[in-house]
Amino acid sequence: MLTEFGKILIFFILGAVFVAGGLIASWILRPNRPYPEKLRPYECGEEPVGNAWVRFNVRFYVIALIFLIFDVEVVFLFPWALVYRELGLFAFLEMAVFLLILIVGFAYVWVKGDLDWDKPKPVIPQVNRPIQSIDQPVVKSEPVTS
Amino acid sequence: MIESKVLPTDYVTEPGRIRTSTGKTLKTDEMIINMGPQHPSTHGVLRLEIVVDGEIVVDVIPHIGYLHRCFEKHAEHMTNYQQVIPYADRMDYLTSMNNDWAYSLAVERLLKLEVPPRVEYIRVIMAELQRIASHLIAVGTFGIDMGAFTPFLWCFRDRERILDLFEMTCGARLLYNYIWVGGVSHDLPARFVEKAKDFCRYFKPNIVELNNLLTFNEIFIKRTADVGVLPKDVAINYACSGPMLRGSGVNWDLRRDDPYSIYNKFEWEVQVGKGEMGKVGDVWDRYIVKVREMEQSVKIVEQALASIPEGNVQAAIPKRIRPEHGEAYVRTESARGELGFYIISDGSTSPYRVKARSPAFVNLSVLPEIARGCMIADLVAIVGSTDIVLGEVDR
Amino acid sequence: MTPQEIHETLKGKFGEAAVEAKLDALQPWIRIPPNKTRTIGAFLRDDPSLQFDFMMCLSGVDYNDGNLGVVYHLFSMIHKHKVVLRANCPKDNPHVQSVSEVWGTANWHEREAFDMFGIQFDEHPDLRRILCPDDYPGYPLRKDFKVPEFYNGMKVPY
Amino acid sequence: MGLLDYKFENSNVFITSLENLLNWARLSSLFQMQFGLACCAIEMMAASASNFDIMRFGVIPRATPRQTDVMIVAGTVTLKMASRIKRLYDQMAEPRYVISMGSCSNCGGPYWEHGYHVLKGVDRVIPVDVYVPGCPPRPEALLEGIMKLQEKVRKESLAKKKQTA
Repeated sequence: MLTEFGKILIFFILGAVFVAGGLIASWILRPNRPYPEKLRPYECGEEPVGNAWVRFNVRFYVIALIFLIFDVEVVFLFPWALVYRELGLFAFLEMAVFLLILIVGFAYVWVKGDLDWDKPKPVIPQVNRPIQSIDQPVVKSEPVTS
Repeated sequence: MIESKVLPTDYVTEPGRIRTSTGKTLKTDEMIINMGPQHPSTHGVLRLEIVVDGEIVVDVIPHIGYLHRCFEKHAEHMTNYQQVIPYADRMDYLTSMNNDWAYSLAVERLLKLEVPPRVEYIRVIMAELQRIASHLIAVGTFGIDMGAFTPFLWCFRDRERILDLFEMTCGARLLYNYIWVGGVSHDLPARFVEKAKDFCRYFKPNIVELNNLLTFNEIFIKRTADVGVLPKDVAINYACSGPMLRGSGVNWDLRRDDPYSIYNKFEWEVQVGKGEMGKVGDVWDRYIVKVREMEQSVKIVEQALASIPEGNVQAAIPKRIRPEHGEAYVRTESARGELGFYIISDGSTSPYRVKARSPAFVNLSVLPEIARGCMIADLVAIVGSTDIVLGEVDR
Repeated sequence: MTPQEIHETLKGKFGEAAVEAKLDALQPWIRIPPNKTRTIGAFLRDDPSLQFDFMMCLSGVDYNDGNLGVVYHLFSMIHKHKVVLRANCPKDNPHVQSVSEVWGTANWHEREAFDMFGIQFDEHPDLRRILCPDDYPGYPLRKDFKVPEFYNGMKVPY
Repeated sequence: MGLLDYKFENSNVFITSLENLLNWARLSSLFQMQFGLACCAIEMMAASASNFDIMRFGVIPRATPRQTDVMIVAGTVTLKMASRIKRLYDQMAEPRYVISMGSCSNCGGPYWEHGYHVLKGVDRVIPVDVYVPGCPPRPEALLEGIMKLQEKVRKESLAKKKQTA
């Protein structure tokens, strides 16, 4: 007699076998002729410059943390939604308080500016020239806009 | 806004700091990315060494020379002035008619030679058709740079019609060797004028169709407006020319302002960027100047076809051209801008020195100025809008 | 302004010896000393009556009589007149003052002249070879240039 | 039922050999490395545009050498570019093929005599399978070059290559 969890176990086993089988079959069949030039990282045909272990900007880690918090929040919502009809108004208020706290956190993060990403900061070039320009009188080109 | 530098700048963690090829050492969180010779969006073998801070381009160092085919050395070794023309063809392989014309004009200036009127008309027709074909490629590949594949197919479909016209007259699709010193290699075939008129009638609505598809597309405008702004006086200081200069609002076109041949006989207007979608001189302006120039070129071709005279197509020149001692610099308006030839002759039949001033080489030299502080995706748009052809940049 | 008047103003500003001209040629040119090109260029660009703000072309030339030359073709967008300047320098020690501060386009043109002829441009921001690879032997466009037999293990001549 | 008893009129997908199957799969999906050098690249673009559609043959441009099977060297190979082409060829995955398009990459083309910076033929740097003549070759010539390559791939064998003397 197969319990519910037995079915899940078979599901996992089949998944693992399917994936491992594919990988092993291709590992056996495909030609494999590595040599140093082929394994060098591809950089548009050029000699690779610098190493890939560059220290990333902090904003990537901050965004990851923010995502983690709101992802966990959503995980709590799923079981709540299933049993919401039986529990009635009490569950609704309970969850409202929970969401409210997180929205305050979200507002804090928004105001602090951790969410706005990298905006281009174009630098408009200028020519250092006492007098110039083609048909108007001496006009400096527009000031550098942010 | 998160300051991109958490640590003080002189606090070095890694042992070896990377240096760019111009010797500048990088700050700790900057990276060098090679938009190298093999890259879908560099329109040929151009290598851009980009110093990047996150997504923002801090500095661009172009490396060219991957297609340096020694044009000037070949020109000095040719035993006859006519033999340089196939090499001038291959210099800017998208506008070979304009290249041949510029070179022939320079040699004719040295010889103080007048060409018969029919040749002038044929040359204008061929050069303007070639300008349309070159702009079609520029617009088509610029569409691919922005991610739109359909304009590429449409533009190449229209361009094939022009190539059929060229193939009818000179037998070749891309590099023609048709405009010689002193005239053209042979006369137009019988039904060329009629077929060219058909093309003009066929092509006009296509430009409107292209505009509806790409030019006023919301995504396209958001990707190209206010990007890579080139102010007027920087464009002049860097001697940019063609759609690059006109896109920055300078009303300057060699066909009208430094006149050569018979352009003054036709009426057409010079298209100038007016900053409709963003600042004057941004990528969208350079793009729209190219599209509107195609309409003007169709207008010129129609007027030239209507009033083409009869006559022979070869001026009376000796077999071996021998201009007297002297030098001349002549410039013409090719599709990318001011294409000039500076020829020094020492009285023999082979040129002493030929310097080709190619517009793409000069327009590309302004790239580090206008690409500072933009995003990497914008850099693709800026390189696409400068419309460079590497055969001409590297000569 | 005709080349004759331009020559007069230059003579007035920089003295007789510095500036001699050949005005009867097809395109008249003015010879300037190689170590004063930037000062003359800045004057030509910023003088209200001249305003040569557009440098059409800068080309290196090997005159094959022992000296190299740099030819400047300048144009004024405002007054619509042209001038041709020449600066000669000896072949064994070719030094010319760089004009890349005056005209931005001169930066790459000078790098190309250095690459092809070996003309050293003083005060140039970064004088590297632009067309040939950095370790390419010799300066290709000189008249006495010998094509190398091998380069990086690849046979060059056919 | 005697299925294997000469029932099929001609060979079909059931009784084909593994080699034919593999070769057929490889030749009908030759991914091309997307890079062009000079004028031949414009003819290659015209070949991949709507009039001469190269994608009918399964030749799809891919940006990185890791996912490509055929490298079409379209244009003049200069000495500065030669080392890069060698590196790109090395970084391609086996089995890989090279089509040398245009007389410049075949033998130096019009630059054979005075080209001090031109490599006289890409086969001095990488092995070439198919040469497409022309300067620039017409798109139809490139299509024929691809068909020639497909015939070559069709005849490949998985057995150990006999060591030619």
